[in-house]
Amino acid sequence: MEKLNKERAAWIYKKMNDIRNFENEVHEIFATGSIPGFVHLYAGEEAVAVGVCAHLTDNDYITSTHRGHGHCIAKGCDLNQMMAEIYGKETGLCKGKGGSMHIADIDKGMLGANGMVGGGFPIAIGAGLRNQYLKTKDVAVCFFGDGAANEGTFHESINMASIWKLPVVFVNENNSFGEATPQWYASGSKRIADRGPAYGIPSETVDGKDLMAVYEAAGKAIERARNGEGPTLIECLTYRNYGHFEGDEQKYKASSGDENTFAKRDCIKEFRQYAVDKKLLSAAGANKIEKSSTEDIEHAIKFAEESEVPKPETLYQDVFAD
Amino acid sequence: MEKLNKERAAWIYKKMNDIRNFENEVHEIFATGSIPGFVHLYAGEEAVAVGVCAHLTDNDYITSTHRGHGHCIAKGCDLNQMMAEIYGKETGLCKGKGGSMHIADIDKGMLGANGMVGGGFPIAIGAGLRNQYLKTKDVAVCFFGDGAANEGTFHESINMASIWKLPVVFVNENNSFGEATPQWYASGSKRIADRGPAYGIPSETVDGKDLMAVYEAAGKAIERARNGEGPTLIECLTYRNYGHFEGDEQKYKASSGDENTFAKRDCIKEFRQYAVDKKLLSAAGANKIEKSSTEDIEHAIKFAEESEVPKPETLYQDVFAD
Amino acid sequence: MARRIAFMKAINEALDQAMAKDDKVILLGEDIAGGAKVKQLEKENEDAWGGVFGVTKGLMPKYGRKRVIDTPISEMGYMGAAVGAAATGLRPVPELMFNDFIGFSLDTILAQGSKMRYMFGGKARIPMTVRTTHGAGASAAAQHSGSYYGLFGSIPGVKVVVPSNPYDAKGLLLSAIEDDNIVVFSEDKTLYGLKGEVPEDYYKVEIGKAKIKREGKDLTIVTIGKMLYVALDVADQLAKDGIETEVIDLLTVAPWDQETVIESVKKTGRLIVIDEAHPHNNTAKDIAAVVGDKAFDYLDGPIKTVCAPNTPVPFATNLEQLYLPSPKRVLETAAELIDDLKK
Amino acid sequence: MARRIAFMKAINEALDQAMAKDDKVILLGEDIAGGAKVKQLEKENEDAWGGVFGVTKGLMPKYGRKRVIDTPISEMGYMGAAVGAAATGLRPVPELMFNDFIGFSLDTILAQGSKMRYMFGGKARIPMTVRTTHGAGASAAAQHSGSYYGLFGSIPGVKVVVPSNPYDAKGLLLSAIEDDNIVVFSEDKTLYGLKGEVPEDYYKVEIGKAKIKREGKDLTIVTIGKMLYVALDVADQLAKDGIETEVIDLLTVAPWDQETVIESVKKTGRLIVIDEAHPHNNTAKDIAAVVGDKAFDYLDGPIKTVCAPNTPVPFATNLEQLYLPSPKRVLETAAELIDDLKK
Ligand SMILES: Cc1ncc(C[n+]2csc(CCOP(=O)(O)OP(=O)(O)O)c2C)c(N)n1
Ligand SMILES: Cc1ncc(C[n+]2csc(CCOP(=O)(O)OP(=O)(O)O)c2C)c(N)n1
Ligand SMILES: [Mg+2]
Ligand SMILES: [Mg+2]
Repeated sequence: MEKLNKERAAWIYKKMNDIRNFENEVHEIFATGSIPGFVHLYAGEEAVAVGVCAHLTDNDYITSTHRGHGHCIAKGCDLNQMMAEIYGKETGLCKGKGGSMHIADIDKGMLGANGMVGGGFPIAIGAGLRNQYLKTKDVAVCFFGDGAANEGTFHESINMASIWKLPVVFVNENNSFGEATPQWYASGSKRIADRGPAYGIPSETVDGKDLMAVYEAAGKAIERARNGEGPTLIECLTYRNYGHFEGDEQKYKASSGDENTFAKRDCIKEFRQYAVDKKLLSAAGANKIEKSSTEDIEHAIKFAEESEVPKPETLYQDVFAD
Repeated sequence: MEKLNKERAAWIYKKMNDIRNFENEVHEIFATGSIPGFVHLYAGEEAVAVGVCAHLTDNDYITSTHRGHGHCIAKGCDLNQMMAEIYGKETGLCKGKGGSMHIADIDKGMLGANGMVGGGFPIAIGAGLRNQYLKTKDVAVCFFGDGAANEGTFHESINMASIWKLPVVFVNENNSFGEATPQWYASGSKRIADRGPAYGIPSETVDGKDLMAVYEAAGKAIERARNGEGPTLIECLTYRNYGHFEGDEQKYKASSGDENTFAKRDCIKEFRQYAVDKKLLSAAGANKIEKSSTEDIEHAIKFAEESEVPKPETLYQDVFAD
Repeated sequence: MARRIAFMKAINEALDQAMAKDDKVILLGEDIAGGAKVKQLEKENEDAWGGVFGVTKGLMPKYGRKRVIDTPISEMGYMGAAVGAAATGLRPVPELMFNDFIGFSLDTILAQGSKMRYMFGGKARIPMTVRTTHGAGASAAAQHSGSYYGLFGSIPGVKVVVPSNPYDAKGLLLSAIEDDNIVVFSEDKTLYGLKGEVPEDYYKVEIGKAKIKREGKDLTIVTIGKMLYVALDVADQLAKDGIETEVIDLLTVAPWDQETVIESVKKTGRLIVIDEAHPHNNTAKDIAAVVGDKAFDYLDGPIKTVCAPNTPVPFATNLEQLYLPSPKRVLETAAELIDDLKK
Repeated sequence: MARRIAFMKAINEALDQAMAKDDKVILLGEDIAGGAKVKQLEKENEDAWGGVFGVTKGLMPKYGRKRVIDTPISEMGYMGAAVGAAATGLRPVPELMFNDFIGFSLDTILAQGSKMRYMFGGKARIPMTVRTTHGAGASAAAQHSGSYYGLFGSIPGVKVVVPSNPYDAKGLLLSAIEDDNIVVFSEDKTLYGLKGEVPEDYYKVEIGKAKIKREGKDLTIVTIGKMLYVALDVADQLAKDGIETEVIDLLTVAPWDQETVIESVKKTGRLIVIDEAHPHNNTAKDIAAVVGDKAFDYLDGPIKTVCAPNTPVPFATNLEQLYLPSPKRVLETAAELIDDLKK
């Protein structure tokens, strides 16, 4: 695994800011009513998507979740098209027909946000199988929540990845809640990573607010996968800044104590500090990135707002490939 | 847990013989064409069903599998009605409408063989939930195969049993194969019991050819469950005497080596030896039991053969309860 | 009975009354209470959500977590547990948050719950009501907007009801919970805010009976769920041209009320069925086919269905509106029949 | 083309030829080879089973375990893996041993594979063929005898084919595998031994086209799968009374061939559809409804369907035979139409 260099650090910092800004803006816009449907924001969890995707190329695949904007951005999807998609515009990544929960870009190796909790597991297995069968060195990363870990697809898929030694990395985003249900209620194991041994695969729990912790764990796992050594399970402890979806009162979140202390941590600020300390970023460079990120998101909003809604005839298109 | 006494030992020996005789006869009759459909024989695995059910009353529930005759007999279902059911006769336990794969007797707490591999897990959870909710001391035992352990229902159900501390005992019958697929290929964990920790529940592997090993492990687990201490996972290593279903060539079975040595063990003979040694059974008593078992099965066959097929109008009955 | 309450409140009230009446009734589902084992909520005996739409709000505080059970995200697990609990004497009401999630739990209904009684020679009873939601119109996109009541209705041993208003919602839900069979109670999520008169007492609306919402002699329109409002709108418009439309709210999708529908068609000679489900192998087609068999001699024109197009549900609002059967499309369809009528 | 081979052999040959032609084609399923990691079999490069019915026998020895993949008993897992592999460029052919197991894996088709292309704005292709089995008549009882091709066919984005004979089985399977969409290829397990003429070369039968198996001017009977043989028997019997029956083998259940069916009904004026699926919301009803709309003016009598009764499939052989649509039941139905004809 490569050590983090300046270029990659800048890339990381930009992506983290893009996600945060994107989500904060969507949060605001949703409140105005311009964005329809269900929207699940990734703000607060940036270190996970970015720390993992920092190791991937367009040839690698990821499967995502209903909380998919962060994965999309980290995997390199176009911000303008993403925003337009969430607005339901014809210029959207999915021509406005998918929306927030189905945002996808197969060309970038992004196999889709997924409205079905646990829906991504088997798809990641399929991508891993393809990578192995075609003798590529590409990997498939499966992002999933703590709640998703209780779906049967988790079990079936990790077991298959194990017996076939597939190049799949399972990245759990344990943000303590599945909707309004705490992980400590819903899960028979204290940690999601406790489940790795049930499949004979390596697993570990890392601080998911710490970009470098995620980066290093993911780097090792992805290297193992590329080398044909099989799957890994990484549990990243994190927290979301907003509610489960927009409109959630979040009564289940603690307002003090350990949980709250953890909640208040800002993975972006922490990474900035680290990178500046380690001279991977200059303060000026970091500021510049922050500014360009703000501009990019503003532009994306403008792009989305100025775009047209899909033409009526598109309702009937793209059901079948011919 | 009660120590095994003479009365129980006689009960156990009778049930083991009943299962073996029942299955051996069904094997013969199937070859003649008198029994239609798919038939999966339990012969060879008697120690598991009997060792577990020796601790149960009619108020306890079990869920079973496609290989369900043994569980049925051990749980106290009527041999005549069972045989009639397998023949598809109106006197059958299910009036001839279920057959071998759906043999059931709710009055005896037998919630059905199940044609769906993994179909029994959630049903056992429901029975456990009911036992707990009604503040009974009753348990639910879920029998399942090594192959079934790879279904998502295994995962979802054991997790639920764990978080709710349900009085459910999961009894895995690891006979090394799911159809023609070895457990050592299909499972990412070496042992099924390795999966217990993933749910924070106690689990162990026992010699499933040894009635007493099963009896003791089950006794402990059932006691825990009755005391409100939650679920247990017991893996019983066993082997089936026949093929997956009738008609199977069994090319996947080893003809020598450890597997074959294990295959050749006879759990009934071993238990007889043990019981006679421990003076739980006399040789004469054992012989008498063997004889009465043979007679009972003969009688069951006669009963089944002499019974009528279901009346045509029953086709339309019992779809809905009113 | 002047009290008007919302559709979702009527459902909440039915659950409340069913639970008060029979302590065998338990609810299971994801976040139907919410916040299990969260300290501050435990202290206040509060539910965090009361369901993703708030339909079950307040029931946990009233009946406790032993009866209002938050489940892990394990649809096959808890739906199957409901089957098991029903088979052993409870009267569970599991909630499948969106009917689209049936892909994660179909076996519990298709192969287990619906078949047990038959396979077991009549010994089992499965008194279980699956509450679920269906319907497009909420911008919930392809995986959260489907209408699968017809799919459930195709399974022998399953009853399916789809209420269109608060009154019927409450009464049908109480009937469903008392029923000793699997009943799928499918709620249109876009109707939750709809208000209507609802008696405060415990009452039942019969499963299997359709209701004539408007009488007419020229044309029968049969509707499922909120399609009723499309039909009533169309009927108003047709009335201006002197066409008298009979509008039938199906209410029960399986087994649907052949008698009421066929009697109506015998009178009017013309039928349109509106169903927002995908267009093939759905309830509308089933009705059309049965009418084309049993009332053929009374028909004065082709049997029409107005359904969704054969596409997934699109996200963009304008496309989604186009996707749903609309008064415009029904009027166009009616025009084909009515031209004939005018001749 | 005098070579006659069994239905199952025709399927095996199609798989073999598809794999030989395109190395993106892989097979996945439970024991489609069998005996993975069993020493004595590895040594001999042998498959233990080649599928539970032996349909895929010999393919693993020929193409290896990388292409003929035995899976754990994890239907959601490997069916979803097939979707993922298809979306990323392979051409998987998963086998769902019995279509009844769809309860364990519906999401992969209902919400994932069938909707991806649409949800993703046209970017995805899902070239995947699900082989599965359906049908009563093998005493396999309620959980292994269902006919769910109509359920699959109700899902937008899914094509469904049901061959009735070896020739069409081979040609349709080759078409399905070349198709860039999800195609469910549903095999009647009771037909596996049926022999028929099958060319040795690679050929395709078009998806979406029905075949007229017998021409007639008095009555149209449309059939799905093995119901063809019921219809042909009935046609023979009716011929004795001078009734000329047109028999149409649907072959593709979704999208079914409206043109062929409607043209026939326009000629005969009478229709019976035979479908062994559960009676509600099935393909037979869909056909009846469409005909009742689009060919209404040509109909000389009610539109009839002959399906299974609304019950699970019973185990006892005598009941199972009664369950299946029979020539007797079809003749009785035909009699209703023909009385009319004779007038
Ligand atoms: C199959 C399925 N079940 C339930 C839901 C409803 N649902 C949407 S998100 C969610 C919680 C997911 O929790 P988690 O996996 O922890 O992800 P997070 O939201 O915390 O990122 C639930 C239950 C769904 N969309 N799909
Ligand atoms: C859901 C489902 N998948 C697959 C099958 C086909 N099948 C029947 S038995 C069986 C093997 C089960 O193996 P195991 O659980 O080890 O039980 P055993 O037969 O060894 O007792 C399979 C795959 C099925 N009946 N149901
Ligand atoms: Mg979470
Ligand atoms: Mg086994």
